[in-house]
Amino acid sequence: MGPEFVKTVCPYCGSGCGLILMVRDGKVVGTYPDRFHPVSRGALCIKGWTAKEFIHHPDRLTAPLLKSGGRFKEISWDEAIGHMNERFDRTIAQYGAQAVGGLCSARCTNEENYLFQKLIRLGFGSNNVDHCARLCHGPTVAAMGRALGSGAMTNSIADFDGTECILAIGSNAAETFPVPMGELYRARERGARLIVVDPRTTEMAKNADSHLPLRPGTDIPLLNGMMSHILKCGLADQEYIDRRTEGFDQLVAYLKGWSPERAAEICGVAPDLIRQTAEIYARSRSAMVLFCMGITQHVCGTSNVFAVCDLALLCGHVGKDHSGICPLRGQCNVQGACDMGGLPAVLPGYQQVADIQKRNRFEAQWGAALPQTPGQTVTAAMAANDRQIRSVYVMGENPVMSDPNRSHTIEFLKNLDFLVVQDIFHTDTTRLADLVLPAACFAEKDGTFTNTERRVQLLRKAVDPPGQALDDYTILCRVARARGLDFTYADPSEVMDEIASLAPLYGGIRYGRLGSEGLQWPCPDYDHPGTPVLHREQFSRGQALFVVPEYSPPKEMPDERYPLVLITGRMFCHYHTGTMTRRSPFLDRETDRPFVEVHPRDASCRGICNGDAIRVTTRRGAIVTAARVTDRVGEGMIFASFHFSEAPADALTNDALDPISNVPEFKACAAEIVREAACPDH
Amino acid sequence: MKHTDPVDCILCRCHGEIDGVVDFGQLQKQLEDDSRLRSVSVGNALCLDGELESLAECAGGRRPGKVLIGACSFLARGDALIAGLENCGISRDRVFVADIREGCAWLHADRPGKATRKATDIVRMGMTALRHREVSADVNITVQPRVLVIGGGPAGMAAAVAAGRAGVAVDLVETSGQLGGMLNRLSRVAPGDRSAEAILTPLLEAIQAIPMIRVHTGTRVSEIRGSAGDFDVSLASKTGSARLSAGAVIVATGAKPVLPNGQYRYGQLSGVISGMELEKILKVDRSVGGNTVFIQCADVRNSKRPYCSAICCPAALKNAIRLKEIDPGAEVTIVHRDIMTPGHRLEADYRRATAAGGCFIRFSPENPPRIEGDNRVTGIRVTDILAGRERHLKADRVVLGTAVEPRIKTDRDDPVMTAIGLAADTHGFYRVQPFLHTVETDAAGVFVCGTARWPVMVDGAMAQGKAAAAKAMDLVAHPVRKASRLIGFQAVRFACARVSPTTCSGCGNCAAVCPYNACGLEKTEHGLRAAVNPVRCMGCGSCTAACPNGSISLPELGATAMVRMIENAFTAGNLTVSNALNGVADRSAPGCRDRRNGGVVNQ
Amino acid sequence: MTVHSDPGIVQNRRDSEHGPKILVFACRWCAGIGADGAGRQRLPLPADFRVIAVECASRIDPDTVLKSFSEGVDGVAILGCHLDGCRYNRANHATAKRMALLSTLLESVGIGADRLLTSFGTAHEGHQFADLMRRFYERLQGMPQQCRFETDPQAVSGGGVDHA
Amino acid sequence: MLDTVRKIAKGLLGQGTMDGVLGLAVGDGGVSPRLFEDPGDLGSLSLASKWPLAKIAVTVLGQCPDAYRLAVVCRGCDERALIELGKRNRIDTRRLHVIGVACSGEQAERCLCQQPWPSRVDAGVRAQGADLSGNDQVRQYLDSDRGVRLEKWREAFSRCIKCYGCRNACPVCNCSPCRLEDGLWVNRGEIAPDMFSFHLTRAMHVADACVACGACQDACPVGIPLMLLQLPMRAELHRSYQYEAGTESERHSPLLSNYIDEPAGGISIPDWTDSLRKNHGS
Repeated sequence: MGPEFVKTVCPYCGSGCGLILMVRDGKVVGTYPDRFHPVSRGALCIKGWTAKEFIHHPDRLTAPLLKSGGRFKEISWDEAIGHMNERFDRTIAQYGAQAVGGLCSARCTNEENYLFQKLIRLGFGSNNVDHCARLCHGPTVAAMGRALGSGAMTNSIADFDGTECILAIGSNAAETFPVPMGELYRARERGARLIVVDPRTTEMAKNADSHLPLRPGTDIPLLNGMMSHILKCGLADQEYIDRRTEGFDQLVAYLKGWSPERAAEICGVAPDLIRQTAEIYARSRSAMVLFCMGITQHVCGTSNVFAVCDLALLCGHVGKDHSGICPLRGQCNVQGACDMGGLPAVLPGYQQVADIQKRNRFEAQWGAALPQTPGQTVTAAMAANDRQIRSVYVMGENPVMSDPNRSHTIEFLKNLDFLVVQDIFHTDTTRLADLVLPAACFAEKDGTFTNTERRVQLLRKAVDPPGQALDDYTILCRVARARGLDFTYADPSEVMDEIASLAPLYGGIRYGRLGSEGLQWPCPDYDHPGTPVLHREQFSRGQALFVVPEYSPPKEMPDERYPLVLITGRMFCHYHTGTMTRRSPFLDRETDRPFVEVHPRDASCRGICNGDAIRVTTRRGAIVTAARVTDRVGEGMIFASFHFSEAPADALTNDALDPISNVPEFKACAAEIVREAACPDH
Repeated sequence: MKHTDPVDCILCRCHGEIDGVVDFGQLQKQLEDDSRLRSVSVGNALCLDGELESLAECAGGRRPGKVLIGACSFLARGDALIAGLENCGISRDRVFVADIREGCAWLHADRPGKATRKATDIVRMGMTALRHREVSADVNITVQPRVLVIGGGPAGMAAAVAAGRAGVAVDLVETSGQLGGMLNRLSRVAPGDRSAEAILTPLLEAIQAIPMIRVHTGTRVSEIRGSAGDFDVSLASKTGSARLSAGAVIVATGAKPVLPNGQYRYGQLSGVISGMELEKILKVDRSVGGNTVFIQCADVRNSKRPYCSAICCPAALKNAIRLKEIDPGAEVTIVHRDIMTPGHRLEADYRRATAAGGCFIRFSPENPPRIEGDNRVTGIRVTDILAGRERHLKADRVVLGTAVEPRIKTDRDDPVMTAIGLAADTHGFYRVQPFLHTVETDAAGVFVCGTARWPVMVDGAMAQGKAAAAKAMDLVAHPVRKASRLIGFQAVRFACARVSPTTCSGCGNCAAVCPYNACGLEKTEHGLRAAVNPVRCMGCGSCTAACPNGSISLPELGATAMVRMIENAFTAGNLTVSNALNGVADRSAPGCRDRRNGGVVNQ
Repeated sequence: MTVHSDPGIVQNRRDSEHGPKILVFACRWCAGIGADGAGRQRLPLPADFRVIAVECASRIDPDTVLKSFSEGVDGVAILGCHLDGCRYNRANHATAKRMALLSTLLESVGIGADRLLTSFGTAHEGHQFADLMRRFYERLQGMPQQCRFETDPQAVSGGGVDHA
Repeated sequence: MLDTVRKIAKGLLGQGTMDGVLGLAVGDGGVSPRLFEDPGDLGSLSLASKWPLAKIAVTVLGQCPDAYRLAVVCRGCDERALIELGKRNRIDTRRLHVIGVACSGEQAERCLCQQPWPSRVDAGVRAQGADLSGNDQVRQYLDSDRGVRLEKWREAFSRCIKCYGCRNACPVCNCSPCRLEDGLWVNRGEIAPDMFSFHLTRAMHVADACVACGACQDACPVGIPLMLLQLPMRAELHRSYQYEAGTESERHSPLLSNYIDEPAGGISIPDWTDSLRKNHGS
């Protein structure tokens, strides 16, 4: 008769905080933090506390919708699945399996992402599977995979507390990774030094011991400057380098041409500040490097990550307690989606598609042949826009809002023969779809999320999805069975057993063992306790590799027509494309209007006051938004968040890609602002 | 009234008094830059008739907006300016007088630069207060044409007679069996030597003669509900209970004489009696002989009762004269700390007492007189300050001049009176409005007179009774009254609190803190919610301060108006607010409040 | 009697330097009359205080005082009637208690309780009000100033913006 | 200690005197609050370390039918919080039954709690209250001189990420809407909210209702010592009016009454009428 309490994981960022939902008569009526959770320890951020607000929102999709004559009409599930399979078969027949593509989601569970890529590879015979890691930590997977052997975070979040130095490059953790920020502050309370490298004076920069405000896109020169100084002063951990790394000589040769002075010219940070930072980092007994989109979302994103790895390896700060390289994953299960093989070139467990033995194991287990050649990445396909891909199955993604060069994305999706989108709300992408399938949100399904510190945690179903909506696991199984595939699982835990049998990293992970604290992969067998710190004795690839980071400036530098550098990113009370947070009344009330941060000098010479409406234009498009005059951004720089569809930042961003990982350059493009109208007088 | 209504600003030079210090050019420029003011005009002396009205006409000629006047203070001419505008059709709620003379020009004559900046800020704060001002709800009360008088002493009877003669129906309630109160227990009434009956009988006859007065003796007021204009009174007596309604309540419950227990061996020695016992003896037994010593200020004017009872000295003089008349040979002495005999008639009593042979000895409270005698009083020993030596007096009888104390000590002891919002002062006497409002109390429609208000002689009590009657008739005379005009000390009540039931969580803070019991909790469909009695509310704002989320507010000065005034307080002069103490993010929030650009603020 | 001030003489140090900013919440009955009286008696006072008139000191809640401090004010003065002379039947007692508690909080956080002046019944007349303001002004003079007047408006040419 | 509580709970549910018992339960997902309604599954009842249940009890009672009677496994601060909520008509204390559990000594030390036991202790033994003198956070944040204190507090508040966790976790803080989120008092859309209008305002709102349970400090992700904001004010309330939040259910907060009618026997009007004369220390 009274309410129940269900323990689950927060659906927003990669911290994976523990959440307790209070449920009464099939409705979530309360949210409480899980006091004994290993990461969140009884705390939540503003989004975590209000995670329940969008669950029962009236806008939820409740029935499959088929577009005919430009209008959606409700159809039954069988009709929808039948129609979907028929349209995909027609595309395969006409253009071959390679014409089918799929976008899985970093907000769906591991099991759902696994089944999705299995359906695309087995059901449609195409490797064109991708997801929004392509827009964020693609370079990390590529670079750290090659340098260290694994693209994941080397230590745990709790490891920050006790380290001596924290170097945060290109990360606004105070706003985008709020709860683990407490660990950093606890470390500082104990005397650790917090150094923040960020063009903007973010909250974290204000509370840091030293802040290096570099010009956008000039991370490699700065890191090279630091590394050259460390080598010159002989602060490198030579014993560690000899014992555990290779390729050190090419790096030394490359760094000869670099110095703090040269770095200062390019990145605009004072040379002695570079020297001081390098010394602090090298001299401290333990140090953690954490980075995020500021490093990866550049044309030289992969090289940026190589530079970070080289710096850490140079000083021996990898594979030890309180020392490691920590890419902060932005979404609740982007780590899991990558682990589950949601990438065109990789099968579950980062086993290469091109590797015949690995592929044979999967074919033996799945009982059918798999496509040999790696698929196309979503950004490359959209950039090419050569109609190679004809029909796309999108699960839980909103590329129109998240992918760069919005008009280009819309044109690509419009040219498709068939587009089916599976989501919990209508978004800009579902409006372009031919078929829309209603899915279930985090509180309406069982499954597992993997957070940024590789901890696989259990979600528990609290309430039923609204109307005829089904959770993605059930939808995928019904679509697959309709295609004659053997997707018979009693419940998601059996899917995890299959994953464990195929991916060695998840070898020992069973629902029974996840309990309250989850397990950190790699967990090779049943009684393995999980691995808090990677690369302790040996790197996954044996010896760590020094890779020379080639520096290439942002594709689009400021010029007289577009004199300002536009940076895009997130703010503390909204999440990605705003599908969930803008439908949570509390968060929408916190910030309900888009804004662009402008430096006072840039604003004054254009006669812009705080709050005025301004038009931001780039070579790709223009938006009208409100100006927030503040010195959080440096001069000659503006910052826009991309949560607001009424002023979509992705209409401005540059779709130039990083050559290796195809991640677009969100963090730097040239723009201009013009005063539109005075601030509304209220 | 919305905050987007246009605002016209009218500044007054006051013939150089203001613009001698404040630079009107700069002031006008700053105000004209502000987009929230429709027009800014300057007059020489707005209080001279015609000038303000003409300026208001041409400014408000288009759609009638609000008028912001930058001139002198409210107490100086501000009120007159508002009244002037009210005559030509602009209601009080649409006008705000910002004081830039007493509050700025005259205070800072030697700092013209800062005075100008301060004047700009004062006008701007006035503008935000005016923009965000709303109008409180006002209710009309149907007034019951009846007056209830509680207490049948001289004050109550005088009030009843005065009201009854004016044609108002009166209910006179007396707990004891008969009217007259203290008069029944006095032989003679000071000043002069009129007998108590001489005062009492005409009053009783007058009450008999007026049919409008209904007397209820032996009756107690058990409960009073409702508020000014419509009190619902329930009476209780031995014969049963009754209910009646009344438009106004006059409290004349008097006070009770103090029994000086523990003072001067009262209660141990026979012969040591209190003043009231002497009255009883004189009333009955004409032949009272023997030496008598009056000791004044018994158990009063000390830390427990730090006030003078004003009755004991005149009574002592009157009785001393009486004793001398009965037995001229007796020695009558008045031992006192001071003799309080204000006015010519009491002074005459004093002279008659000395003429009759009574002698006066002054003692200091540090060593009071000591009574001698084992079971019957024989004499007293007192150190006479004036003579500087101790004197020994023979006495057959010692009369203690005792004080009068209130019937109740604190509010909580008297639920009937607290329910209607009547409060007691620190000594327990009912509290009247300070400053010139002798008989009005904090509760609208409730008046107090006689010793219930403060110890007073009989003639004073009767005078206060008539005053209370006059005030009560003023309220009861109109069949319908506006709740906002019930307050004694203000022409119009400042505001009446307003509750927004959707945001109120029913915590009861406002009900607990309201000084007038005007705010209470009532059951609604979504639980307990606060509710305001629009008649009792005086607009002080205690409830708004106690309410944690501002569900109850004063519309005339709401939370938005207060915050906007604070924000506009120091805007002129290009203030940057990334301040040392606060030290947090500077004021570049997404809202439109940025004071960097020449102080243009948008609220 | 009109006061014609010769700009040359008067425009001295007192006019340009920026004293601590004080926000005064004056109850309209006692302190309001005191402030008005100070004006009538032309008592010279520093010009860095602003008066907000309220009906009774009981209208002021801690949120209002704290909002004043958050807007960069150096000192807040709450001037009400004598604790047993409040026109609204001892409404100012609740304010006296709340502000005593608030000053404890301000002291424990390090802002300093003497930044909050509560005076009940000591600002009835002009000279009392002026004396109180001067004493509060001196007390704040010795403490770090909350915020800075960046530049005088006259000095800033055109619409140029200063910056923190 | 655990089986005595289980026995009491079984008795209450068995005889039907209570419709539900709110306590902590050990499940496959670790410890979490649970509403036990049939005596059978009391096996999973647990007394893991402190989990403030008062705020959860309010929401549970709000969700249950009016006649629902709830027993709550209460530590000292839970019971005091429920009494304070009863005073503010948030909860009908007649429908509540307290199963008293005393906290251990080091739990009291962690929470800086002076009275780590409820009025009626059914299980556990009364431990000695924490002495604040030793605590170094108290020394830094409260006892150092004014400049150092200000620096420490301002640095702590500048870490705030405005998660509203302190307000959401506080049992006696449940206005809806709340003044901190209406955009008038606190700027919207920026973090590290302003110290005065957010943190000190919240502290003042609960000053006379705070039962020192430490839920706010535990819920703060960036570790701001919020308990130390309340301790000086609780001490002041105790010193001036002998008032302790959550101990006497009939006595309302002294801030709501005037000096004369103060329920604790009336206190004379303070002699200071002008705070400038009062000495505030350095």
